[in-house]
Amino acid sequence: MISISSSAIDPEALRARLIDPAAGAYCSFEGWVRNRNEGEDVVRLEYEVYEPLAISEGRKLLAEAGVRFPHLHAHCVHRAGLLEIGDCAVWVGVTSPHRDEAFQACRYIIDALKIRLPIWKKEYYVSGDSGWVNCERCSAHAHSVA
Amino acid sequence: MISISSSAIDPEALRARLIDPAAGAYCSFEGWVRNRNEGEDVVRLEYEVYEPLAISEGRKLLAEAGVRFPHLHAHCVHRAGLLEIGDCAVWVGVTSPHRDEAFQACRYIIDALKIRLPIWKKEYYVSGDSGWVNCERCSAHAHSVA
Amino acid sequence: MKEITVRYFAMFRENAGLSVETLQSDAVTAADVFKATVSRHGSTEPLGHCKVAINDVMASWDSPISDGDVVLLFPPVAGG
Amino acid sequence: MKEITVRYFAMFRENAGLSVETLQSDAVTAADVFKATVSRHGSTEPLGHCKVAINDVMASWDSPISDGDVVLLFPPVAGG
Repeated sequence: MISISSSAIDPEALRARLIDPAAGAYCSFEGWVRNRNEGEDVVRLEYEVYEPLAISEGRKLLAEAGVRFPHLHAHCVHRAGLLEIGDCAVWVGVTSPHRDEAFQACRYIIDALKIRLPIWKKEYYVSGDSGWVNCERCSAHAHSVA
Repeated sequence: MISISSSAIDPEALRARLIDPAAGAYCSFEGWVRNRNEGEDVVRLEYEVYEPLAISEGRKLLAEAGVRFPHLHAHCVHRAGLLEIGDCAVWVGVTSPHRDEAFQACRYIIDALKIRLPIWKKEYYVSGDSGWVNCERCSAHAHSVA
Repeated sequence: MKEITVRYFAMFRENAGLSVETLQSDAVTAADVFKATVSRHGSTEPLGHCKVAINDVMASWDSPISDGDVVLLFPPVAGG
Repeated sequence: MKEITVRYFAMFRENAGLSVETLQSDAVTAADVFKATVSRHGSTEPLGHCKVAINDVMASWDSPISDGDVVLLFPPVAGG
């Protein structure tokens, strides 16, 4: 399950949806809005999301993860709109019988999500400037929340 | 910070203690008590912990992780006593500026914790049998919660 | 000539000063739409860093453009 | 002879039927304490799978044993 949320992410509620007596391992990842990026003091972030394709690409990505990691259960949520320092921008949670698969799958999903979903991030700086952040693999100045 | 708990682990409260405006990445791992292990139906688990050394070895391990991953903040909690299916047996949470370090450090801590801390696990089966579970690296029948 | 609708996102939307436009085009492929946009609205992002979708389905730059298509031009993404 | 205290954990405790005993010992190293325990209480765990602590500090099997030491014998651990 993937969703785009314009309100705060609730990790505890999301974790509860993955509870499963056959799961021995739970791994979660969260991207938090940091107060600095590339040497600049950040005051807030804005995510622009093209939701129809973010959802369909996200579903595709989770289905691919399920093929690669056959015992996986996984959810993820990405924020849209204005975020403040400390806000959770993205949450990925997975369960699996064993921990190796849980770690690998969680990492696979966040890595793929960052480069495949039509989501754009604009940083607003203390200096008053702002700028769109380029994707990690696209730019020599590649950087991101996490 | 490492602790041994004889009551239920509260992941949300533990996560809250890691909140940090300089952290861009949060990764957590939980080991849950599964209803099956090595083909046997498990009804409950018991952890025996020698707390003085579990704490001192745990602190050493977290200090080593801090050297390996310089921007890391990490906590972990391990349960002692009787646990039921679905209970959280161990929780590890870390933050770091970037996700690569967060994933690696979280994995490093849970892997080291499982083989270094003086903690023993006894499984109770539907069949009425019970048995001590050997550590992952010690036995050809190596297995664990996660 | 075909009538196509082009949607711009993030920095493309800011560069163009608009989020959507409908125009007459002789574009054969999605890459042609991208190139026409660059010359009309200006952009320094290389095509290889960008993505395209046609009628809400991810497409490749050599995908053919048909009359009535809605072409979505995506600058480099940065989720997470 | 030294007087030492030996503490058993998990399967060692169950094998021995007791969790702690104080005994006279001619053990020179921690490994000697382990071997004496195996012959007294029985255990099939190879020494290489087990760990030892002396006076609440992790030790190696060749650590020397002194009069009054508390030796903790740890069967294979399995946290998590």
